[in-house]
Amino acid sequence: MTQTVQPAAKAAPASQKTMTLAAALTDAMDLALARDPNVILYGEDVGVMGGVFRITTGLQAKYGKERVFDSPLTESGIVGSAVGMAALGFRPVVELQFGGFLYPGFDQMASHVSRYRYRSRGRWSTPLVIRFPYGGGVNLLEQHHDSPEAYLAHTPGIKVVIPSSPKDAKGLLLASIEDPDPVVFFENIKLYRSVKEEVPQGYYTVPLGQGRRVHEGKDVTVIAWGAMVQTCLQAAVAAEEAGIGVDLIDPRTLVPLDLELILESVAKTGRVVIVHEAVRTAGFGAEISALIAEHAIYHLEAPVLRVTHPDTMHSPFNAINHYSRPEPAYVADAIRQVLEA
Amino acid sequence: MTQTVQPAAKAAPASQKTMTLAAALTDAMDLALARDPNVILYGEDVGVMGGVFRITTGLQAKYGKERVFDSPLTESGIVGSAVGMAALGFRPVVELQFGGFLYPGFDQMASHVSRYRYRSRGRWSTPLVIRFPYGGGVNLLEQHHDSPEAYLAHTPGIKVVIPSSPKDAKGLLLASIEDPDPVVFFENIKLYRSVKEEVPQGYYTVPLGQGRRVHEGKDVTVIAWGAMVQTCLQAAVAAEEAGIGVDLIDPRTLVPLDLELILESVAKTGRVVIVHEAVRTAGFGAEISALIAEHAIYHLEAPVLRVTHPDTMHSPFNAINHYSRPEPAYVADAIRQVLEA
Amino acid sequence: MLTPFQILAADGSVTQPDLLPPLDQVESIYRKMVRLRHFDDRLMVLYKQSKMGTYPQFGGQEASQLGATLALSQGDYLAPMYRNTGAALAFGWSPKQAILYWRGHPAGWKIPDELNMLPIIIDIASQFPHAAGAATALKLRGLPQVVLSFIGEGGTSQGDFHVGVNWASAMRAPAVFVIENNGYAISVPRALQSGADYLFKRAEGYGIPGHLVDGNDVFAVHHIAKEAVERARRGEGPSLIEHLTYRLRPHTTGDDPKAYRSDAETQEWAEHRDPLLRVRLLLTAQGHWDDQHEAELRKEAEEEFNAALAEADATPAPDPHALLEYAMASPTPALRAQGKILEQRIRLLEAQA
Amino acid sequence: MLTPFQILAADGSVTQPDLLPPLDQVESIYRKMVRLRHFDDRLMVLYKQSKMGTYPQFGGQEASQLGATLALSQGDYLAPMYRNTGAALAFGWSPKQAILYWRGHPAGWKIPDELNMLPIIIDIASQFPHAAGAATALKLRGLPQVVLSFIGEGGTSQGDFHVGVNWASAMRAPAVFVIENNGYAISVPRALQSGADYLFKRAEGYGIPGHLVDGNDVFAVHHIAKEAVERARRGEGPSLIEHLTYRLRPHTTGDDPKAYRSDAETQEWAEHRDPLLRVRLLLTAQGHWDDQHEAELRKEAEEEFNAALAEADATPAPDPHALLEYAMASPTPALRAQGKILEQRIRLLEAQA
Ligand SMILES: Cc1ncc(C[n+]2csc(CCOP(=O)(O)OP(=O)(O)O)c2C)c(N)n1
Ligand SMILES: Cc1ncc(C[n+]2csc(CCOP(=O)(O)OP(=O)(O)O)c2C)c(N)n1
Ligand SMILES: [Mg+2]
Ligand SMILES: [Mg+2]
Repeated sequence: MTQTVQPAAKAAPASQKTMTLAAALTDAMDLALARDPNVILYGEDVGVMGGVFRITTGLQAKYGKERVFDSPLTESGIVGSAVGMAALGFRPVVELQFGGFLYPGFDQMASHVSRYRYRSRGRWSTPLVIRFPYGGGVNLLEQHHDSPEAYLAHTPGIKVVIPSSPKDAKGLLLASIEDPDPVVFFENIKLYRSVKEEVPQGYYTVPLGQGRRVHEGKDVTVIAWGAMVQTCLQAAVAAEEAGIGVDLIDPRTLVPLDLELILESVAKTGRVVIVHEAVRTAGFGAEISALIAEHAIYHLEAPVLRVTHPDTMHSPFNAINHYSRPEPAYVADAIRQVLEA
Repeated sequence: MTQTVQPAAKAAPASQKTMTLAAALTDAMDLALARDPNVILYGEDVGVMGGVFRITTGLQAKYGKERVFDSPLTESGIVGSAVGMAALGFRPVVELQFGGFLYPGFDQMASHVSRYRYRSRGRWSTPLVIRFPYGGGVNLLEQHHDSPEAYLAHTPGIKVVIPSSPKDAKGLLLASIEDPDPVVFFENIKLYRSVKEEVPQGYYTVPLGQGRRVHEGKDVTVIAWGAMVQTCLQAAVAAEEAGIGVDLIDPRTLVPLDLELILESVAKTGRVVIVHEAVRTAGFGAEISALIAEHAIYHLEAPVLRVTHPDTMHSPFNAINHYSRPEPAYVADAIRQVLEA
Repeated sequence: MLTPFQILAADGSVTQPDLLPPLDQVESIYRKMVRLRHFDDRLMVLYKQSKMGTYPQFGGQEASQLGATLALSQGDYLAPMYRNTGAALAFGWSPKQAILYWRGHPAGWKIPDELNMLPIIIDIASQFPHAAGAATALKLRGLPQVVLSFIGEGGTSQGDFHVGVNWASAMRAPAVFVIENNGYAISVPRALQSGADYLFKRAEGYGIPGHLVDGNDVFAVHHIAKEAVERARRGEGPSLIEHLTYRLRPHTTGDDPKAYRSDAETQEWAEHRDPLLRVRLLLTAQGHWDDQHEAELRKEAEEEFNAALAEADATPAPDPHALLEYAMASPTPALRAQGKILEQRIRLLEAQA
Repeated sequence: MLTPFQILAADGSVTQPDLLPPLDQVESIYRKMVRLRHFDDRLMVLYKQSKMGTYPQFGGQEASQLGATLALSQGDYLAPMYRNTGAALAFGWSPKQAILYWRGHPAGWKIPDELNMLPIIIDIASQFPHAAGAATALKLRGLPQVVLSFIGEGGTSQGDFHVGVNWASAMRAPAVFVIENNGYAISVPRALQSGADYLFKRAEGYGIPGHLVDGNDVFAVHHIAKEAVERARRGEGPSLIEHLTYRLRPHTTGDDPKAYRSDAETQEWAEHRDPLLRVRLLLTAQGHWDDQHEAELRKEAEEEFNAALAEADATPAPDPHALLEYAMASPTPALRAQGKILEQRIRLLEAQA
């Protein structure tokens, strides 16, 4: 089920446009709102202001206050109300202002968004999307840099999507909005405007559950998502110059996970480094490592290493946070270690 | 740092008493209240009624309403107020009624209990204990059977303790109350009154971070905590009769984790089965597997298997939940698989 | 002490005669109450016979739940909590389904397509944001329906109580929030939940109407709920209603209330303030009811329950495959792999048996 | 429209002369306000020079934060949120520390031992349960101190607003909760947060006193806060106070308010309702103040700030080891292993440089 060529990539180059990840997301929501009257957008500041990162800019003006609106300041309300909205047939696409503010809405996420369908035996379902900016490296305040993907991957009943490029971001967001299950959609703050690429115009989806090989190599498998894909790509390019082939895999969605692509790569390389900016212990890196230890143990030729944030809160000490957040040099060092092992 | 003989085990047998896990916990809190005037107990129904599982029975009568009291019905309040209580020098030992109701207090747990010390650079700390019953197999209502240990292990700054026997329960609870860091203390519902053993009387602690070898064997390492220790012990005993030696390790505390004991066992057996009643994906089993893949890869002779709850909510369908919750037969089957691999 | 809104006093006297419905309606409501009481008591009996799971009885709160729910019209929404089996039955949930639900049978958990009942919520207060969201959706769609949701007085200490009511108030959404103040949150008395004397007073802080009602007076409850429902339907936003009532039964089938409340207190409510009693007194005083009627009604209720129970008993035992069903609308590969593990587990236990 | 409690009107006239403090106290308070304003504005300048991190200005809310905080006595507790740098400075936090804090320097995050200031909370509303807990602890210990905590009007929509106030009300704990209603939660106007006309009205739903105060009148703010603090100190429980105020500055240094509010509105507040202006007008009208005084005071404030800034600038750059410090009082083996990784990372980046 792995495919590295995306459906939209088939489109003629004329229909492409250079876009930031931020712009690609706005474009996706614009298309979704135009396409499906049941799609509505709400959250803190998403209306008049277009969100603190301006991802919903212009959408209220275009689609009206009934479809794009500011809500009271409550994550539990935003997430919890979406459950009720979905019951009435809406497809709410709600924004939390930062991933670090997911927690006041965590009960609604873990106990309700994820369980409503199961609990009602299909009478009600929750095809909704919860989007938020997350991740470090941008010098904001405390709690603005959390990477809570493991909490969500451990919460059954929801899907977890984390794009690393504008093209993926647009296609994955449209797929998430279409998806019959609730999706938590991670938007890396640092990537919002730092990466640009040709993005197909018009409507297309990137299927959930298909990873992407970002860089091809035969010596080491490196697995990363979100902003860490860029970090690892730098390490991979440097390694290539040194004659080391890095197979860089971006799963793009953690739930569902493209295990096939990962195992195929591990079978080839026998060496694995997993990189995430979330806290180390019980992070999603552990799950990937465990899956490899379960399914590819006989291929492994070296310890499976994780390059992660340490087990502390993401510090507000922005000047030194690059010692906590993985840098290309740390990834390169881990690659060296698995090769020398 | 591993020790399988506990400090208290040195005491004379005369000072032992047969106790359930529930009684051992009550005993521990009684001793802690008597010993340290800063220890206070509160939560929903813990006062007059002594908690829904009667673990705080008699303590309000003995220590008064100022030290053992019923609180308003709010997990966010119970957990959040404990942060403020601790700032004033109390050592709150608070009860949440069930692990499945942790989530309304999750923001206070993940953003504050765990970070207050770091955030204030030691000016305030949070030496508090949050206890709750958790786990399946007892036919209660929905959400009463969740096993949220992975969420907490992924939350830096807090310790995670899960006893599997009365003796451990008492010593670990006293160690948790003494501990300078916040501790989340898991009490398995099914174990409350189903296991009895000789428990030393009087005050003793079982240090956090020391696992226990529950059953010795040289063929397979089985790692389990809470009620799963009993489940795996049954499988281990059965395996022994069939000539298979199971090294059953109960880490007792997930954070800190006794990795040494686990690695020592894996070095001996080369085969590992990890068992938990929490949801599979990104459960704490993944972390243990990842640690083994990092530190003991060359010892492994078979895939590392996990026997877990599937990725669904713990269902309210009690009559069939034993297909979700690990049974000795499933553990036995996994043992067979890793031996045949 | 404020005087709660009342139409029919505990002794069967009518305090607001102009608001009392005609006698045939009174009788019809009484019949419903008796059926509810019978259902509730029978589940306790079944529990004692180990034929029922843990069940939170509503006995004593029939007026509160029935009176409010009857204010709804076809197509309206109910967002119930665990105590609301009475409301759910009044709303049209079948006794057979309710029995299966509390037995933990998947068939009972399937909410019928024609019933706009949101799932019963155990996680206290979290139904309020759902109700607020559903009400907001109704408003956005321009639909005439409303959402009714209940909470216990203990639940009003939770964040989500506030979040839900305030959200609906901000959105002027068609929701009616009812606090069933039955005096206790398991063992914890009302006074420990808040410094407020009355919880309906929270309404002003949301800019919405608040009402204090004798929750054991089914007519008072119904009258005020109807007002609130109509208001919501007119697009004037939510209301917050406090029902003063009492849980005559244990918290759940597993609870022993002696640990936290006096027999005298319970007896006082049971003998003098039972919500059924006052209606029967009224009907009797009006010459509309006698022991014979009562005996017949009880027999009817019993027979109906027995029929539902027989149906529930005849339902095949749950199939383990139900455990993974509905987990995801489009299951992940991991979940599909777990489906294979489930098959294997079924085989393993079969082999053992 | 209710009339908020006021002593000094926006035009400098005194509406309740008997409640106005003596002129020397008025002057002393004015001096503090000017210092706060100077601090706040300088941080914006530093930000523009890339010498400051993201900083949430409090400019316009000096009366609200100073007036309330000055009601506290030695040993009392402050539970601030991100907007409360003004309150923290009034409480005794040093400007040097505040600068370091907003620069994300670990030295700024270290709360001094002698200051009973709980950490500044970014996670909106979650400081209220902490404040409620600390207040409960004070009560249990029989101590005379009180806890003061602030929240924005946007924050009142959060569950933890309710949880905290209600907890303190249930415990009759010595806490004072202040809502700084500055009209906006970033871009979202007050009206979208709740159907309530005034948020102080929530008080009745907790059975505690509620007050509506002109938040730009430092004397009114101080008077009411003092009342609430004394009440709490007497063991009579918490209060809820709403300050009507306005954020003259952007939400944070990174925000552009033009996106969501009119210049005219801001100008109106800046020119006619600035909390500093009315005190200056009063002092001037009383012949107690002139341009010369003002110029000297501003110079003083500038010099003081410059001294603090120089000290902050002289603080050595943060040591990466601070990243793991204080993570745990008794670090786990995993954390210790991560300490080794940190050492390795330091070496790797050094080698790169
Ligand atoms: C979030 C959450 N916390 C705790 C519980 C456990 N619990 C079940 S019922 C109950 C008391 C509820 O009291 P109240 O809200 O007054 O409703 P009542 O049961 O009296 O109808 C508690 C604490 C729960 N179900 N959900
Ligand atoms: C739990 C949480 N959600 C979202 C945010 C992001 N955020 C920061 S400030 C703000 C608006 C706050 O408005 P208000 O409470 O009125 O305080 P003000 O900033 O006006 O002082 C928001 C939504 C946050 N800090 N915490
Ligand atoms: Mg109650
Ligand atoms: Mg504001």
